Amino acid sequence: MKNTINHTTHIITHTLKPITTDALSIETLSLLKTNGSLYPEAVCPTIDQKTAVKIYHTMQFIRLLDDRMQACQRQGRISFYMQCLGEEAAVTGSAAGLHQQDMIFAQYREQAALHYRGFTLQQFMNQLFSNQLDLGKGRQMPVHYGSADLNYMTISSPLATQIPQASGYAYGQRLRKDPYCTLCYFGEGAASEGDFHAGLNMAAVHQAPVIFFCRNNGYAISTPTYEQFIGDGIASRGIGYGIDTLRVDGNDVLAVYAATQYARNHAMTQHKPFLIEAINYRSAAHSTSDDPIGYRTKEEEKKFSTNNAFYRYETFLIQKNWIDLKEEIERTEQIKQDILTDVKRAEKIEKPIIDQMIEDVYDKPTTQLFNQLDDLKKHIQHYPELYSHVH
Amino acid sequence: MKNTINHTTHIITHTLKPITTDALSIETLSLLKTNGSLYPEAVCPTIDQKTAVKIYHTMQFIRLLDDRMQACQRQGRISFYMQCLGEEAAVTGSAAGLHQQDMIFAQYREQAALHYRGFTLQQFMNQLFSNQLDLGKGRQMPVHYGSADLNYMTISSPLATQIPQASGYAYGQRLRKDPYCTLCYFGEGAASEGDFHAGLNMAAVHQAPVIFFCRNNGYAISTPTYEQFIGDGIASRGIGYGIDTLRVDGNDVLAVYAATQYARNHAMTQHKPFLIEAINYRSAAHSTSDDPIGYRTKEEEKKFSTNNAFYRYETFLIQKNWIDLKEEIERTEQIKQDILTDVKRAEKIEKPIIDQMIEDVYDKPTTQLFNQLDDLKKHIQHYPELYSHVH
Amino acid sequence: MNMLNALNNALDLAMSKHPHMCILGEDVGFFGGVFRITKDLQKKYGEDRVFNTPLTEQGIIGFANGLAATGIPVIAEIQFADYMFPAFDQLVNETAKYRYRTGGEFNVGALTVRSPYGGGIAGGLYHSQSPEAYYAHTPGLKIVIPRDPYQAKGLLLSAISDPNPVLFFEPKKLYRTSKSDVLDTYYSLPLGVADIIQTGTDITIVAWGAQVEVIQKAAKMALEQDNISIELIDLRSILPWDIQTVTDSVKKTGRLIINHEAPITNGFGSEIAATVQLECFLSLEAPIMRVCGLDIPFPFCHEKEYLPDHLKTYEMIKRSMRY
Amino acid sequence: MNMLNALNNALDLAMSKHPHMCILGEDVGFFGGVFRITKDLQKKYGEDRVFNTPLTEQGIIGFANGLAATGIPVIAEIQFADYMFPAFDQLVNETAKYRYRTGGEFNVGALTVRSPYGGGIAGGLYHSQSPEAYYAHTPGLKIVIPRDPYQAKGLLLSAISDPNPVLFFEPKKLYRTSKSDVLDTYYSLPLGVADIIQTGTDITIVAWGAQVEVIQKAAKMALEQDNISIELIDLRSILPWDIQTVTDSVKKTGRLIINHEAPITNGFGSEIAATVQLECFLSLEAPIMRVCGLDIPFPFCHEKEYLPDHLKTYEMIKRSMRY
Ligand SMILES: Cc1ncc(C[n+]2csc(CCOP(=O)(O)OP(=O)(O)O)c2C)c(N)n1
Ligand SMILES: Cc1ncc(C[n+]2csc(CCOP(=O)(O)OP(=O)(O)O)c2C)c(N)n1
Ligand SMILES: [Mg+2]
Ligand SMILES: [Mg+2]
Repeated sequence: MKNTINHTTHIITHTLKPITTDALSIETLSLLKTNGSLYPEAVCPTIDQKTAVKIYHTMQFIRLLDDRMQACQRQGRISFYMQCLGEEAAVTGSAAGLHQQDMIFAQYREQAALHYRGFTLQQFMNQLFSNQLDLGKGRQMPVHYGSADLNYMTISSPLATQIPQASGYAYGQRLRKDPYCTLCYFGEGAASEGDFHAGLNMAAVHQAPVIFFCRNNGYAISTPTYEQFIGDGIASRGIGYGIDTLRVDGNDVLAVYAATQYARNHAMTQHKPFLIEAINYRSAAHSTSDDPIGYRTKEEEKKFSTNNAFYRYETFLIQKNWIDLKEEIERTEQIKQDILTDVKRAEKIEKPIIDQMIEDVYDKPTTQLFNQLDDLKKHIQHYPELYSHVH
Repeated sequence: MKNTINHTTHIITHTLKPITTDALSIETLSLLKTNGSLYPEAVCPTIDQKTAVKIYHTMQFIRLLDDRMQACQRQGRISFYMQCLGEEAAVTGSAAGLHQQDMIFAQYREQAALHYRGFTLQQFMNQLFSNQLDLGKGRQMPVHYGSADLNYMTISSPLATQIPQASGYAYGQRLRKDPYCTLCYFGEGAASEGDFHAGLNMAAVHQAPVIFFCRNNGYAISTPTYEQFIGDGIASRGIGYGIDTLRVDGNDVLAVYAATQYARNHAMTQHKPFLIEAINYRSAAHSTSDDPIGYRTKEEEKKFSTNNAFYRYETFLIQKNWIDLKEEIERTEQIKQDILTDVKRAEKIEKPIIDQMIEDVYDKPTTQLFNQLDDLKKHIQHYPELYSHVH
Repeated sequence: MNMLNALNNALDLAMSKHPHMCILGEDVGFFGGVFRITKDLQKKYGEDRVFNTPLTEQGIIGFANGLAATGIPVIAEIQFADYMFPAFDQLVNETAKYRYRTGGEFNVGALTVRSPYGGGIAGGLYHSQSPEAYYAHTPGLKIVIPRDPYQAKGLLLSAISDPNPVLFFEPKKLYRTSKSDVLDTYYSLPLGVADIIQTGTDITIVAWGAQVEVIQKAAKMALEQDNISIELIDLRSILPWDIQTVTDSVKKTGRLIINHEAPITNGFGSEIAATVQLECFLSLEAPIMRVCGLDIPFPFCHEKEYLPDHLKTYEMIKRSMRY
Repeated sequence: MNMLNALNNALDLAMSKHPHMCILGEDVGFFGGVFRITKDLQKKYGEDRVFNTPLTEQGIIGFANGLAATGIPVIAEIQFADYMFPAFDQLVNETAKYRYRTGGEFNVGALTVRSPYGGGIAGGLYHSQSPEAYYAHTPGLKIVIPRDPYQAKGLLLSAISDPNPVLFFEPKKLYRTSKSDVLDTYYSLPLGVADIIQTGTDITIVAWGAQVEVIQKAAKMALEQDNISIELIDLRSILPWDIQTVTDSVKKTGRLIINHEAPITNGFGSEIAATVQLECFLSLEAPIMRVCGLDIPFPFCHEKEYLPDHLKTYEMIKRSMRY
């Protein structure tokens, strides 16, 4: 009974006039022009060369990785892949705006954030090929990465479930007085789930230091945004939760970086969540199981993909003299080479041993699970050539 | 492929400035002063004497019913009850703003709307006493009313589930070109559920003619609004869904009536949902299982309960010369009498026959259900005195 | 005709029969669904009757419940059965109990929920689950699972016209691979009735959906290699299930094996076993055996080892016969 | 001590042991929960550790999953077990599979979900359900149900310290009525281990939670009136369940009855029956019988008729003995 309800604070009117969508005008923050220079009024976030180049190299790497692994899937070497194309800037810029110890809950298309944190080519490959060295023990489909060391929660396919979890995780950080916060990525499609509503409201009420980062990339598989919602994007929802909100041009890595730094500061100093909506376009297919020809036009794809974040930022760095294009071309070739080599390495490594099937269901396998494993192993011994090897 | 996504329509800014709660100012509509006269600027909704008095009589009846049935529960004659006190105006005013054929999905505290539609004292009693004449066949706890004839969906205890259902129902009305819409009541607590989010967004996207009517009565059992959300009430969420929204003084029956008429017109002519938030105070306990002494002060209760909607409206009607107070006092006595009489009638009626236990699980009982019923009946025949009579 | 076409054809026939019938779900509109079951239906029946919803399963089923309550037939597609759980409350507390709790004043019998289920497509934890048992504990729901295109069409048409809500699980690994002769015209197959797909005298095996071809393969092995005569039953309906057909068979053969993909513990096999041991106690020559998934989440890299395949079934047949 | 106090005391002890442990749920804060289990705990441990959440079960469990992933012990209260279904996805797809899908990188073992369940309080459809079987098909979860205050405290403390997520269902009709001697100090009772509460030779009866006193009453009748010697087992843990104790008992008695409140079809009794008929086939002198709820939603006005009470159990004992 610390308080009474605040029912009397409302302003009274005697004229019936509804609140309509135009009551709120949400602009999109952009700092970098498409030609790589800053807008005159724009304030460049403080960023050192090392960070700036790391961001660039992350985007570079992910573009190459995506391209190669997409091809690998087409060759039947892995079963599934999802590209980040069109969203590299939003994901990398936001990851760069965090502290390395901040927690990240991602959806699935944020491999750039993970690489920024230090997930190696080998680690990507081990997961993609579900081999013995995969941190996830080969149990999930490709692209379901995660790493406790890198404070990156393992991806879970059910959409939006990570949103209230991120709120709870951040609450724990505040409770323990950790100097860290949590960032939670999700798509504009996932934002339709009930878990989105629960996660944002609870974070606001419980003052969890979490940054909600919505990648509004225009599509949820085949469903365009105008069939997903009719409000003004996802940003317009922040106000309903009492969460301060920014919309950014997701192709402007500096704007995303600045917004995330701002949000992080807000979360840490005020113990409050923050919502960022990055406007992007999913330039590639939803996944290797998808073909956008069935639901959108080539013209549309062209229109939105030309506004290329990578080259916009590259030009900025060249103008700053922070990168040398010749070196970068060599670097690109080297990465391509490394990927090819590592594909071969990773696909040769055996899959996890069969005993791992029953591990991690509980902290220790139950008697029943041991019995089930025994039965399975005995069975496989009858047909050793038909199953994978039992170690 | 009727369209392309509308990603380019956003206005660009180069200055980082978040949207904060003060970006939206939502006022509360009030027409009737506490002294029963209209505010000078207020436009009185067109209302004829018959309707105005019907509204008054509905509120009057419900206040008496609630009072009596609360007492009946205390006497152990029924197991459970929930009062509407403090919200009679909001519920009656909104019901009156609808067409009789419009569908109502309610939460549980809206008995006034049902009575406005024509649910009789006898029907209330039959449900409350779970007797054979209950339309719901005695299967649900008291106050879970419903009537197909009166277009009032039977109450369901799980909160907020009715919200997406109302959207779907309204969608069906539009599809069939019915000249009717749907109104959906829910509490500000229920608005935290994922189903709220889903229901509002889907109604907006699919253009369902549904009026979402939130009774913000300050509490969800013991949880005050400031622990339920930190945004500006429920009204502030409308904009995030692109749903036009009004906040009304829920103690002002005329304001609620006007708002509902406006919303209905909007829903029917524009095929769009509408959101109304009525500001009220749950003057009584949550239910007969609850005692607010454990979580709120008497001062607070007094503060919010003095603003009595019923007498405010009564004064208005007296000023209009539409009611005669002496007659109303007699009417009140008569209703009290009727209720007492009907309690006695209803509690004497037997409970539903045991065969009805297995009805309505499916359209017809399955073989297995018939077998289970047979077994049960045989069993009861061994102990006839210990169970209810088998007919 | 493959199963995709058979299902699409069934939906097309139903849509042309019921003037307001709707199909809704994620990506079911213009695109025709991620498995293309609703291909071309939006073009044919319009955007008001076949439409993409926002990405919210609880919303889809909630909305569909309300729409069905108006009496309009509704098909709600859940993209993968693994993603039905956000709608569990709407299905179990609402759909299933609608008619009962309203005393018959209202019902959502016009609702059919379709969803691809099961393994076999390298889907890992969340594109492989077989959740039928989660719903089988819920009076008020009907649950139907077809084994091939012919069954799929006839059972789906029955599910749509049945006056009760039906969960219709489609074995996604059969979508393209399973083929059968399918009439172009409207026909229906009964709900709640199992199908004896092969008679036999030594042992009864019950399965449903994609596992039916698994038990067929095992039965063939057992016949050829061990001369065991097997009665094969496709249960088809999980709820209500056809106790009579199964118990009649077991009374004849004296032995029963149940095969399902879901984890063994509290899978629907447990209900079958519990009921049959009661009804056929004096006829049983061996305990009822279950060949099922392990009690673990569905593992991507060990899918083959996880699945209750024909070899495991074959070994169990021998074990039962040896008992 | 009654069960309310025993649970409150257990929470108090756990909260004082773990410096960051949190309790969250609807109305659990200042008010202490609608059943007052968390009474005074906010006052003692502060608003940051014991707090009301907004009204969203999927949010409560989602938030609790995330908080538990930090390693902080969390108690999430769901006001009634009937209202856990909105959180079904978070529980079944997330909580249960967290450790497995992350390869052990992360886990939510620090989570305990408490919820009152079962009938007996005139709650009708939505304040009476016994949903344990819905979760029992889910590897990764532990499920525990106490029968009295002593058990409640010891099992809850074990659930909290167990490194796995536990669903802890509390028989609400026993909250005030069940009383036992309860130590004030910290003690724990093992999870996954059944409790033989009475030995006997003629027949084994298994139950859990509030049904334990029902089978005790029935056993007393059968002893007094028919001189039947009954072995009574309180299962205590539904997942993992203690197969050994049950099968050992049935091998001795040759007969088994399972009693649970939930509807019979695919209730947890089916799993027990399926397993026991396999393990004890040659010892069984009668089929395993189940005394359970009917396959209907929980009816308000026919609660007494619906429930598997001591008389139904007693009659079933006689039926089993006569077999
Ligand atoms: C609960 C749930 N429902 C459905 C799906 C299937 N699904 C996977 S991705 C996806 C679209 C997600 O769109 P969005 O959130 O916008 O992310 P994007 O793919 O655009 O990055 C869908 C429907 C799922 N994984 N989980
Ligand atoms: C899904 C669900 N969770 C919890 C409950 C228990 N419960 C019943 S009423 C209530 C509070 C509802 O508050 P609100 O929506 O504000 O309505 P009010 O009682 O104030 O009219 C709660 C938590 C429920 N019925 N359903
Ligand atoms: Mg998207
Ligand atoms: Mg309220």
